[in-house]
Amino acid sequence: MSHNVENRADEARVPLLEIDKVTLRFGGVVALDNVNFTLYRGEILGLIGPNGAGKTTCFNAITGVYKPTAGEVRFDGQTVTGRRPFEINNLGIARTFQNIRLFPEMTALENVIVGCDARHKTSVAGTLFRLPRIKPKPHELPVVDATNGMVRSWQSLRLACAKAFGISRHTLEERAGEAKAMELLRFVGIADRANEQARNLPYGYQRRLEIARALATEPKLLCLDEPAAGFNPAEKEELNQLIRRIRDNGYSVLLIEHDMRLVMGVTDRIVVLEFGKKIAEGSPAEVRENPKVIAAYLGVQEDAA
Amino acid sequence: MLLEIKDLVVRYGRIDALHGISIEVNEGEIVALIGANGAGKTTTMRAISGIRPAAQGSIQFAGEDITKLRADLRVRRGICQSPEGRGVFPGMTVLENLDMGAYTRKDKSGVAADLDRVFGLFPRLAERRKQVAGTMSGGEQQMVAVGRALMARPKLLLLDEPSMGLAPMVIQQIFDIIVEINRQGTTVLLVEQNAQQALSRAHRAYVLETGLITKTGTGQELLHDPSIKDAYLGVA
Amino acid sequence: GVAGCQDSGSDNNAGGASGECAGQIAIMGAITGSNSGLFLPSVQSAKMAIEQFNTKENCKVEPVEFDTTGSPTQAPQVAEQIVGKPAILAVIGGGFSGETKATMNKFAAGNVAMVSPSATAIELSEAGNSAFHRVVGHDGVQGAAAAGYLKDTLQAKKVFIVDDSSTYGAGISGELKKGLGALVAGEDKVQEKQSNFAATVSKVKSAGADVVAYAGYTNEATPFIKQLRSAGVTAKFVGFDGLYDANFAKGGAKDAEGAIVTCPCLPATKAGGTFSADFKSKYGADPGAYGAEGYDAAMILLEGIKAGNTDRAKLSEWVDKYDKAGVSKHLKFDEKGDIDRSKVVVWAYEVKGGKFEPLTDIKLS
Amino acid sequence: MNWDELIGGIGQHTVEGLSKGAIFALVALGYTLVYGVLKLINFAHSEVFMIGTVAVIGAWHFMGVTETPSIGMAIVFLLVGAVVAAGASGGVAVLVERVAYRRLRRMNAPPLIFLITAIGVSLTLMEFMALWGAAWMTGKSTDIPLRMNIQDFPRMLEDTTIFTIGGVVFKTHTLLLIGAALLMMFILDVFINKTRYGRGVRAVAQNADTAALMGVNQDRVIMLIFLLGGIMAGVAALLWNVRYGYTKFDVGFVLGLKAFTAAVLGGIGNLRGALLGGLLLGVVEVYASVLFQSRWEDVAAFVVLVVVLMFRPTGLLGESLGRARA
Amino acid sequence: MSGNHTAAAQAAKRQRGSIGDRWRRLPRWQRVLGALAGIVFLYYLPFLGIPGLVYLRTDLADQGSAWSAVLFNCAVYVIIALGLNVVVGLAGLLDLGYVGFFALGAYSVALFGSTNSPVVKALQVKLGLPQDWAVAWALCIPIAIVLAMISGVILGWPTLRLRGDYLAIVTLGFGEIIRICARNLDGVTSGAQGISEVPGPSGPPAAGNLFGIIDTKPWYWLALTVVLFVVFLVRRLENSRPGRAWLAIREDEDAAAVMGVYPFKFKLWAFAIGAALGGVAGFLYGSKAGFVEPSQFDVNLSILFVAMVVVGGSGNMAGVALGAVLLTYLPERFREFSDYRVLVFGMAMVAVMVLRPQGLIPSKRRARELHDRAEEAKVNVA
Ligand SMILES: Nc1ncnc2c1ncn2[C@@H]1O[C@H](COP(=O)(O)OP(=O)(O)OP(=O)(O)O)[C@@H](O)[C@H]1O
Ligand SMILES: Nc1ncnc2c1ncn2[C@@H]1O[C@H](COP(=O)(O)OP(=O)(O)OP(=O)(O)O)[C@@H](O)[C@H]1O
Ligand SMILES: CC(C)C[C@H](N)C(=O)O
Ligand SMILES: [Mg+2]
Ligand SMILES: [Mg+2]
Repeated sequence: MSHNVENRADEARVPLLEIDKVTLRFGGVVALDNVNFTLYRGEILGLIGPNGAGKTTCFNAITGVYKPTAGEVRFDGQTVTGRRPFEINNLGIARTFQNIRLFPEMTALENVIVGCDARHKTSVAGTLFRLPRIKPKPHELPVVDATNGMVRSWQSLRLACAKAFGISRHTLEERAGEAKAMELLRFVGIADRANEQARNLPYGYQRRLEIARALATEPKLLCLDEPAAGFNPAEKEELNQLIRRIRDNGYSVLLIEHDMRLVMGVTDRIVVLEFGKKIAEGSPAEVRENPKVIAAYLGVQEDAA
Repeated sequence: MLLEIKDLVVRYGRIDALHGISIEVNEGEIVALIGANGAGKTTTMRAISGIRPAAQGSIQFAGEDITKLRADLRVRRGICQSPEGRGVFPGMTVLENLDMGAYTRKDKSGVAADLDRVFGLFPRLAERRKQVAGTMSGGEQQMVAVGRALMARPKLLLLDEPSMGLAPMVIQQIFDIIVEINRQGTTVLLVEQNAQQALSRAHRAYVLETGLITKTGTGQELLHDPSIKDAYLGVA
Repeated sequence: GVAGCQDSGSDNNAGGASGECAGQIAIMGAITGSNSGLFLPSVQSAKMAIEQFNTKENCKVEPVEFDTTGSPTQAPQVAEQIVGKPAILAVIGGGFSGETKATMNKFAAGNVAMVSPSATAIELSEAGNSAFHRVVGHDGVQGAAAAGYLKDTLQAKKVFIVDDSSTYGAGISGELKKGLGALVAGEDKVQEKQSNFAATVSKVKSAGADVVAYAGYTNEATPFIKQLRSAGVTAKFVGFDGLYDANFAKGGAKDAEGAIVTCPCLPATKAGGTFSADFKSKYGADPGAYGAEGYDAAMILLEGIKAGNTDRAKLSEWVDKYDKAGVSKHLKFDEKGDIDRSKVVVWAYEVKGGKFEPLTDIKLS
Repeated sequence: MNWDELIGGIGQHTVEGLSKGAIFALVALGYTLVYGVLKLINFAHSEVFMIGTVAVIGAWHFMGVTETPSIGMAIVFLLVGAVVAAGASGGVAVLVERVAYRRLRRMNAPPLIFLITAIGVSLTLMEFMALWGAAWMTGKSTDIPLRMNIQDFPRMLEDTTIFTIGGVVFKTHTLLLIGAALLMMFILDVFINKTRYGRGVRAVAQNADTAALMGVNQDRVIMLIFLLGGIMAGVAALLWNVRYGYTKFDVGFVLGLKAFTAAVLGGIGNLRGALLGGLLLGVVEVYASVLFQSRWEDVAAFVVLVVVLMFRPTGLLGESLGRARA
Repeated sequence: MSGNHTAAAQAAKRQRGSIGDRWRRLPRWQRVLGALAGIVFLYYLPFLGIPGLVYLRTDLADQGSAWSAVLFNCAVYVIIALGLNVVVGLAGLLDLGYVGFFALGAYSVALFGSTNSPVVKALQVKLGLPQDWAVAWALCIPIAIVLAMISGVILGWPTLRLRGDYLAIVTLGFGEIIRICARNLDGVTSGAQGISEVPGPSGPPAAGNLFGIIDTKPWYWLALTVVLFVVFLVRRLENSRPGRAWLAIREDEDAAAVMGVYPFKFKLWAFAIGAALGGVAGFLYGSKAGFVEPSQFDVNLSILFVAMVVVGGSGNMAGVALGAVLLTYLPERFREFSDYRVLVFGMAMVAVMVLRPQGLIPSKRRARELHDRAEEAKVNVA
């Protein structure tokens, strides 16, 4: 992974995502009511609350699926509100979905390459006419290694062409994208089924594939919407590890999750919503003890006890 | 015996998702089916309710062979499923969704009573009865799905991960409801990732691993089985 | 034929050794399609002419029918087919103006003479096309004649003109307008395949017209007249040769009763020779629109072939120079391919009892 | 542009437009029903309508309808016509589903495949009617060129003025057309929205698998919607004959396009939308042909469609089926 | 349903591999040689006289159509199908108004290239040019492409936000609007009368032209060359960033947008490329026909175009090309059925779709898609 963060503590108080008095109404339903919170760089922030509290809506407001009725979302100093989803992605926010939304007919690898494409530049015209040409770096040149004479001379010809005219950006990006996608699949641990169609993967693999695809867009912030739904405890533990690794690679994470063991175990701070309003915010320990949160959400914890 | 599955094989294309499993569910029981992602739990449920054909093996329900029976006719025999991923009717209101659960029922007064019961269980649904189900939150949709299955008053209720996406408090509630309706006479076959909860409520349970039943026993037995503990309950 | 196995190249001579009275004549037009009722009489007459001629003169001329369904869209392809067949020496057709216009150039380039029994649009002969000839008068004559008839005989005060935007319809409505001048109370342009004329009907009503003139073909005219009548419009309905079609007279049920239709074509009984009787005995009915003209078109070509003009170029020349009386009129083409204006006939017909009754010859000098 | 004419006769033009749109609306209902459930543009629906129009004429022919019958007889003829047309159209619609769509449905084929199949069915039906069907149904010989208008039958109802409000004349045909469209729409709406069967239909439309899990028989529901769509088309066919007095093997084609446009305009899948879209389209077309020339009416119709969709991307009333959310 | 049976059969089939698979497994040089041989054969086709294959010719019967003219038509429709395939097959946008672009292409060469066109006449008067002046044929090519692309963008701009079938009907309307305007704007297009004297590469139609009327072989070769060039270009789009973006949009537009794909931009590109190819095809068609007239461009043709793409196998170039060729060629070859042609055509369309819904030569992906969907849909039948 390319991001490299030496000292998280220094960065910890730099705000990355600011939700500023965001309100979102659907007709009579107030899904978000004047919500404020901040996510700091390098942090894993949990977003919890009862069903229908407005968590997913909050994600939708951040990623441009819905436009807030009032208030503003800022990311990295820039206003996000009003931008379209792909622009927001370009700013550096990626997400996964509560109901998995992969490209079901594409292979796992292709799904991730689509993510990589977000950072690529070849346009349609560039693809058609293979322009612009770029002087390749040595490792990007075609290799000549076959023993068969005819094949060999063919390859030499290609090498000569590449040296003389350069290689199209299209080709370079294609190669880079594929390599990076493969690496990401390995990172989330599903490289063994890279060439299988997304739809045929088991649920858990699909969830991880969604994460890989989101990471491929090189976000600064990764938003995960109930990534552990449908996982058994052992799998949740793996996910816990994965999220930590993601953070250690320099991403910030915003996590919606109903599994308290996971949330309490992995997040740095937690924001609690109820009926669209923020009712609490603080470290996991603080939130766990907060009577309002217990009343509204946690109830009497059986397994946490 | 209410439900008897023998050597069931189900395929997706060339891939066998189930390699010949046998499951029995007795009248009045809660039976849990647990297993890792992709083990074939959902596939089993779909085969029982008839939206996935059985390639081999047989399914008997209340003494009748239903292996080749159409899905909607199985509902009429008394099997109702709350599907994985909720499957609400997105354009219908909450109320209409619940009514759909009672599609095959003729007893109007009974339906009305059951509707009140569901609204009692999930007050959020009562508040939002006129909201279009597709715009409900994930957890709210899950409530709709479970509520709808309850509306059918089936002999055999199939629940595929009913707790998915629900807040901790509501999960407690769901399991209480399961026990409660079981007590009222409904047989339940339950698929759950929340193995702890499921096993502690179930009379019996099966463990499914990559398309095969690898263990079976009472809920309590499995709950304390060390290998199960490792694989499915997580180290507390 | 086996000849086709080789490339259908540009040699025009494969049609049979010159001198022998044989060859193929194409008949191109709406053999099927909604308006085929307008063209079929010509086809039948032409085929009859060829048959008679073959027995009488011991020739082996063969008619080959090519169907355009009357659509200018399909016609160019059909024309290519014809031009690509060396055995075909000339064409009878096209039946309608639109398809004729769409194909003229191809025939000219292939040096295939066209003798149309019925394509009447003025512009066809104005285009300076060498292939095109017609044995009827053009719409300039018909339009003027119709205008005269409206003014003088029908004493029209307010004429509402509707056309179907086709080459033919737009052309003749323009001529009529010219002829009527201030008598035009309003106009509307409809389109082919239209079935609902509510708006046109209400325009006619509010214009208070006493005559409605429709320039177009049967297919749209019948629903139009029905809707006019059922909306209570009693104005006289006048159409042109595009409605001189049995399907209009009888299809309009009672609604078409009393409608006037003009046509630069003869009533069957007025045709020369034994044509009319022959037709009746062969097909069991009077020849309809342009029957006599179809016969004439065929005869011009047949006589040319008999005279030894068995290639396209020679037959073309023959047609250009032709000068002889036919069953419909005296046939001689000017350099544009038109019949001499003085020889042209225009008749008015009235629908009576589901049939056309000839009224008078209305051509003005 | 002829504003005076338009403004001057606005009431009358509106009534004309409504009666023109009534037929669009009835046919549009068939598109919308099938689309709503199967996400399929049933292009063959226009031919279902066409066959209805021929069937009416056939029925009248065999009943030996006389020229301008008495009002009592006319009503009998109309009712019989309605039954025959509804039967023929409904039957053909169901047949089409059986023969052409069912196998594809079982394979869960994507909509585009259905579309092409539908076009094939449409061509087949049209040609069949042109070659033999129409002749057979109306007792004619196949020798006459059947690609022409079939119109030699008596006018069933005189179009007389029934009443006049503020200078706007309401005539028999107008009232019959608009009334019938509203009535059929009302019945259908109640059926779909208020009855148990209707709920089954909507359930299949939104989630076929889950519907089966609730005990809905999908095949029967689909047959039902084709049948209902066909019946609506049959009624439209009868009205068409009363109003326009002719038919032809391809009357369905243009009308079908218009009706489909109407369905989309109102929000496809939405029954009330189909009615609204149909009526609106009729009115727009009449206004446009008064304002410009009749030959511009289609352009006006499509321009209105584009403008409406730009502001309301799912039609005037929206689709009745909400999409699942993120 | 005998899942057992089919699964086994399917597995066996995959083992052997389809012709396409075997082709792909060949060494590269063999594939290059094979392709070259194929291309040479295509250029040779107008002379086709090989025993056995001769029966492919359409000019054997009396009313048969000129063979090279049919070949030319096939080539033009292949261009159309390739263009529409970008829109429908790759980007998944149902365009029922494709004939509009075809018409624009044809009208560009007619309006600017023909001395008969009102536009040229007006220009002559305005600029004081001689009576026989018109825009050169070669210059009309860029005009056609640019006009078509612009109109593609104009059509796409307001409407590409629409989903699926809404787009279908709007594009259908667009096609109709183009046709009706061409017919009604008498002063610009000479309306229903059409425009004659449309030029070809060697000038307006006349007897001695190389690109003439009787010998249409050069026309075919020209069109074939364009086809090959188009194939070369479009192939580059398939497995590339735009190709993936289109596929992603097709599958889940919202998710694609959140992943950084700008759906609107890519859809617009698909439209523009499709439009340009439609324009080129129309251009060729118009110049060969020598006469352009509005009713040549009605809705039926749009529908036929879509049928070509789907019947052949949407998403796969070989498939759509085959679809285009068959749908153009068969009706010509079987002219002797005259009256029953359309009937047979319609029934064949239904039969092909019902029996082989993935198309004749489906793209691998589409075939798999359908297979999966079919699997999913399998339900026990009592
Ligand atoms: N489009 C909409 N129209 C109407 N109401 C909506 C819409 N979208 C969301 N809502 C309502 O807004 C509230 C918040 O929904 P949201 O999906 O954000 O909840 P959530 O916190 O993610 O819940 P869960 O944990 O169940 O996923 C819910 O009550 C929901 O019904
Ligand atoms: N539509 C499909 N096509 C192909 N393979 C499928 C399909 N659906 C499921 N499978 C495969 O079948 C196997 C069993 O899947 P199933 O959904 O029954 O698992 P599960 O036990 O319910 O898992 P989860 O806990 O993730 O829901 C998996 O390997 C999965 O990849
Ligand atoms: C057969 C005729 C009615 C044809 C008509 N005169 C035309 O020019 O199109
Ligand atoms: Mg949520
Ligand atoms: Mg599952």
